[in-house]
Amino acid sequence: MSDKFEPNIVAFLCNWCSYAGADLAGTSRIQYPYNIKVIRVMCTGRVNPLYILNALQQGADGVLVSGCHPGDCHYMEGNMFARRRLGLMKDLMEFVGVDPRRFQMSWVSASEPNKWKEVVEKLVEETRELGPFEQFQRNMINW
Amino acid sequence: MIDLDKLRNTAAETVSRDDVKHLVGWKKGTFGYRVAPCVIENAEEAESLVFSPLCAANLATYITLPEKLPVPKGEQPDDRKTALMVKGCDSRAVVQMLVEQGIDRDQVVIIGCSCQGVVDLQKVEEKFPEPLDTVEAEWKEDKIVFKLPDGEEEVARDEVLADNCLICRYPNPVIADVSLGSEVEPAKDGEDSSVKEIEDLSLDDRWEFWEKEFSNCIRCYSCRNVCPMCYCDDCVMDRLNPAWIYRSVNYSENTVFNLSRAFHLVGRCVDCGECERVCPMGLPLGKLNRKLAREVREKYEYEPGLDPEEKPFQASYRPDDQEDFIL
Amino acid sequence: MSEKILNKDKWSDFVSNVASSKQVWTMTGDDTVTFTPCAEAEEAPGKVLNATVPPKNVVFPQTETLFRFMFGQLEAELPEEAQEAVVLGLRPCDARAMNIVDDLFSWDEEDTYYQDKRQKTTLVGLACNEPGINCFCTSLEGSPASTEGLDVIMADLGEKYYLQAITDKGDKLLADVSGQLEDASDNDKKAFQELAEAAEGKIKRGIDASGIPEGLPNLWEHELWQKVSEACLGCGACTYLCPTCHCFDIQDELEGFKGRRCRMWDSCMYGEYTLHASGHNPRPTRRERTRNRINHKYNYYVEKFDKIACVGCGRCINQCPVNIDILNILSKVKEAL
Amino acid sequence: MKNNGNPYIPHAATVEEAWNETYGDRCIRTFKVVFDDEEIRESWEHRPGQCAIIGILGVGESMISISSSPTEGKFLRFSVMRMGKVTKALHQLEPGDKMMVRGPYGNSFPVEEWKGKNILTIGGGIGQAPLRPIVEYVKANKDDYGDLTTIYGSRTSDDLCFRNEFENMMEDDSVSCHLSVDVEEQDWPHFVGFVPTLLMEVNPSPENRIAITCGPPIMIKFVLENLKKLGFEDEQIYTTLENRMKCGIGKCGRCNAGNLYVCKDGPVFNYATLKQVPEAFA
Repeated sequence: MSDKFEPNIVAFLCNWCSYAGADLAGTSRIQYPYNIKVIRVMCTGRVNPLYILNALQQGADGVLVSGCHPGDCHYMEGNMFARRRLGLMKDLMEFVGVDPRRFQMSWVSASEPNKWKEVVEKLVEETRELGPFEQFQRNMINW
Repeated sequence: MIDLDKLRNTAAETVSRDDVKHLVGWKKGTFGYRVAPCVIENAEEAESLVFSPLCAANLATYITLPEKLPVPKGEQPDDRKTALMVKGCDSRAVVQMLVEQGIDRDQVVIIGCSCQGVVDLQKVEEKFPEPLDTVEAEWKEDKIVFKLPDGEEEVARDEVLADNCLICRYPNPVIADVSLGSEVEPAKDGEDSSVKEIEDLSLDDRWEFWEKEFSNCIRCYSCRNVCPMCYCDDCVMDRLNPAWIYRSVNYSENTVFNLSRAFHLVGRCVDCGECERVCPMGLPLGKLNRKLAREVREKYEYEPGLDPEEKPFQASYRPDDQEDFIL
Repeated sequence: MSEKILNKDKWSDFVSNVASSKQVWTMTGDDTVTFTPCAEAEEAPGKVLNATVPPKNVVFPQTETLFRFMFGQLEAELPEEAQEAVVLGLRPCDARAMNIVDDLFSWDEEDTYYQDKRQKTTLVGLACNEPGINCFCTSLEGSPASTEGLDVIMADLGEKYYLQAITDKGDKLLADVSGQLEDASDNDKKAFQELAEAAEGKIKRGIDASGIPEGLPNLWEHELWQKVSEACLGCGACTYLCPTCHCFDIQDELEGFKGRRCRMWDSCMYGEYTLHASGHNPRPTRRERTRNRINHKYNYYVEKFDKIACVGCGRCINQCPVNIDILNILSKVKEAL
Repeated sequence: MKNNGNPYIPHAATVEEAWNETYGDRCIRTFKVVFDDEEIRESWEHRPGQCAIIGILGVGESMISISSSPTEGKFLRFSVMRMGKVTKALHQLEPGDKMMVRGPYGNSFPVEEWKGKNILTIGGGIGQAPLRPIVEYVKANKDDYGDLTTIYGSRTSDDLCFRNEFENMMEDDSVSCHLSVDVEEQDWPHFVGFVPTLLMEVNPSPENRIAITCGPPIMIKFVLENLKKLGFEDEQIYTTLENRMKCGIGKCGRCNAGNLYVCKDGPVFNYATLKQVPEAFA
């Protein structure tokens, strides 16, 4: 095992686009880092900012929310709400002192496995550079 | 300035209407600078109502606070209206509740009082230690007069006003069935400089500042229970199955509680300053809300609680919303 | 019992001397003052009337691990034993409160966590020379210089402290740090007593609590409860900051496969406190909860332990966001008796 | 692991048998549980009416009345209705799984005092679980007590608990057993109607008889009225209170109904004491 820090990244992927894109990346044998742990949601509009905080609390070093490009949303406007809501979540976390690269958002459609590979590699690289997340993780509380 | 008799008569008339159940107003507290929210049911009790720079409580929370008990069989639910007195920021809270259909318009009778800013008790206590007997206070142009036991004291408004009142943009009620008091012009500079100070800190210094504050939090939930915008029946923070946050009190759970609560107020908080006033541990919660409110104002040109027909902020979007952070 | 004098300039090495063998808790923080463990304390206590959070969190922490376990296994691993602690500068009312709460935690079955910490904690109290505007300890058999529950009582005589040991634990503590202490003279003791009487005279608020414990049960359906509780927000401030409030909740927490069962403060003013899993709630509104809070302190506790579970520290009056004043409630109760 | 005086440490116990009494969303499942630790199994004794706190480490614990009488053997029986987080987890336990048990807590039915008296139990729905130990105890010590009458009802016949035990109690003539369902059902041979009306049907004489009732609050309200109509004195009527309980040893302060601590002074209460406490029936 390489002694480099292997970050732990939780990704909320929208079922119709990004999850399909990631799946296509898999079926077309595109190699991308394994640090990413995918949670399938029906739409990025469904992702509650509490999930992001909870993921970081339980050991994630980075969180990604990826969904359909504007206009492609299966539910018409789910990604639009997500864009507005999670954009402000990023500002709030930055205001409190959490590095903005810890939580990223991306548009990856079902036919963009390469973009998915780039996004994941960029994310893993940045999180590896940031090191483990040690600001409000549960396992740092001494019981 | 609002003269008290006009206020009391309006209140007495409103509460004696047969379609009004009770009226929520402010009355003299039991000691020192305190003013307590009170619920009056008949005209005589209206005599005890006051309106002064000490009336900091946002009474909009009392529309949704009373628990709705199951109606015994055969009885009709009492759906008479709730009348309440609102300052500028309180009225915006009522409007925001209407925007979100948390309440409906014919459920409330609103008496608007234009407000020249309420005082921050800590700032006042530094100047004049709180006496035991109740103190009356009044606005006088740009000064506030305190009738202390050993004589009257005048002090400049800006020295004792609460932080959010110093930058108040809407001192006059935006919605009211009856409005009292003359027009008050809003503060010149509507931005909170302390938010800027925190933003200029480095990332680690910011976290160090907030970690210390969040570690002080004892999770008594005063901020949530006082907030007019927090009117959910069962709050996600109290859930056990799944327990999004645990009940144990440490800086990890406190951080997620305070961040989530701040986030639940994005595009909803009317900056009435109550959460900061009631926190027994003195957490600067208003800074979180004002930072987000400024982002919403600048990036999305949206201000909550101004027009009841407006769509809620988090339930609407614009095609050209900002998306530079998206890969 | 030994009576000593400690000059204020020797305060910090008195603290570090005590801290060498025991964990020292003193009042720290500038705008919100709480009791926290600290190795050394620069300035002497007494500039702040009382801590926002009472020193009950020394012996009954807000969150306390009962035991740890691995998820899916049955072994319960107990937390480490508490260490010897000294609380420096707490007020006599908070010490009386601990005395009152001790009875409950040793009622019938010992609460081993509380007793372990309680026996290992020495309380060094600082008599109040300037009581607050909402203090009413004298109406409940307390006083600004009461020694009940304390091991050592300190009095601020201007540029020096007069220390008087009350229990053997206190005597032993003073013996351990006799380096900085000199023997107290008689006029020191007299000065202490004068200060005590003077402070007692400065208490302005109060209530004649006689007749309240017996009279409360027949005020059950009285409309005063609705009147006093209609402004209540149902938050936990008054109970978390009350030195005699002891209610707690037990929850399990998991972090990966590591788990722990812990208890944390709870408040009878919350709706979920008595909510049954079926949705039924015997105390559905804030009226019942306020009535229960007052009845618990002034009636139920008196019936079970013959002590009013209130020491008149005034925190619930000072910290209530909507100015619900327990003395106002009690005076209404007295009128309605 | 002995708990060396620490009252909060639960003991491991294995589920020997587990079966569903009723099905549906608020189903009731009964567990027969035996302590793993030899010494605890021997040293454990509980009296009918007491409760225990059962739970699963990592999920939580809740106070459930022990529904087996000490005379039945070295095991404990619990009937749990599926309501919240802990009971949902308990309902997934199969024979061989483990649960954590601590107790026994609370007072018990005053069986000594009732010697020589006739016993009448009136249960509704899950309310029969706390009454089952006293029924089994009286059946085991038949000669110490007078006659035993059990009245039990539920909404429908599928909500009936301990169906087989009631069946063979029907045949056993030393017990006069009466069952009821609220609504008419085809091939239901017994009484149809609410438990309080069945009580008036059975019309037990208050002569030297103790009545114990447990069930939903609405049923208890009418049962108490009917018992008064039948001439029962307050001292003759007992019931168990089911408030939310956490510690079980009178420290956490949440189970009080008025000045009574349900986990220490109860859960079994005499109606005479309960009458003075208005919050008891809140």
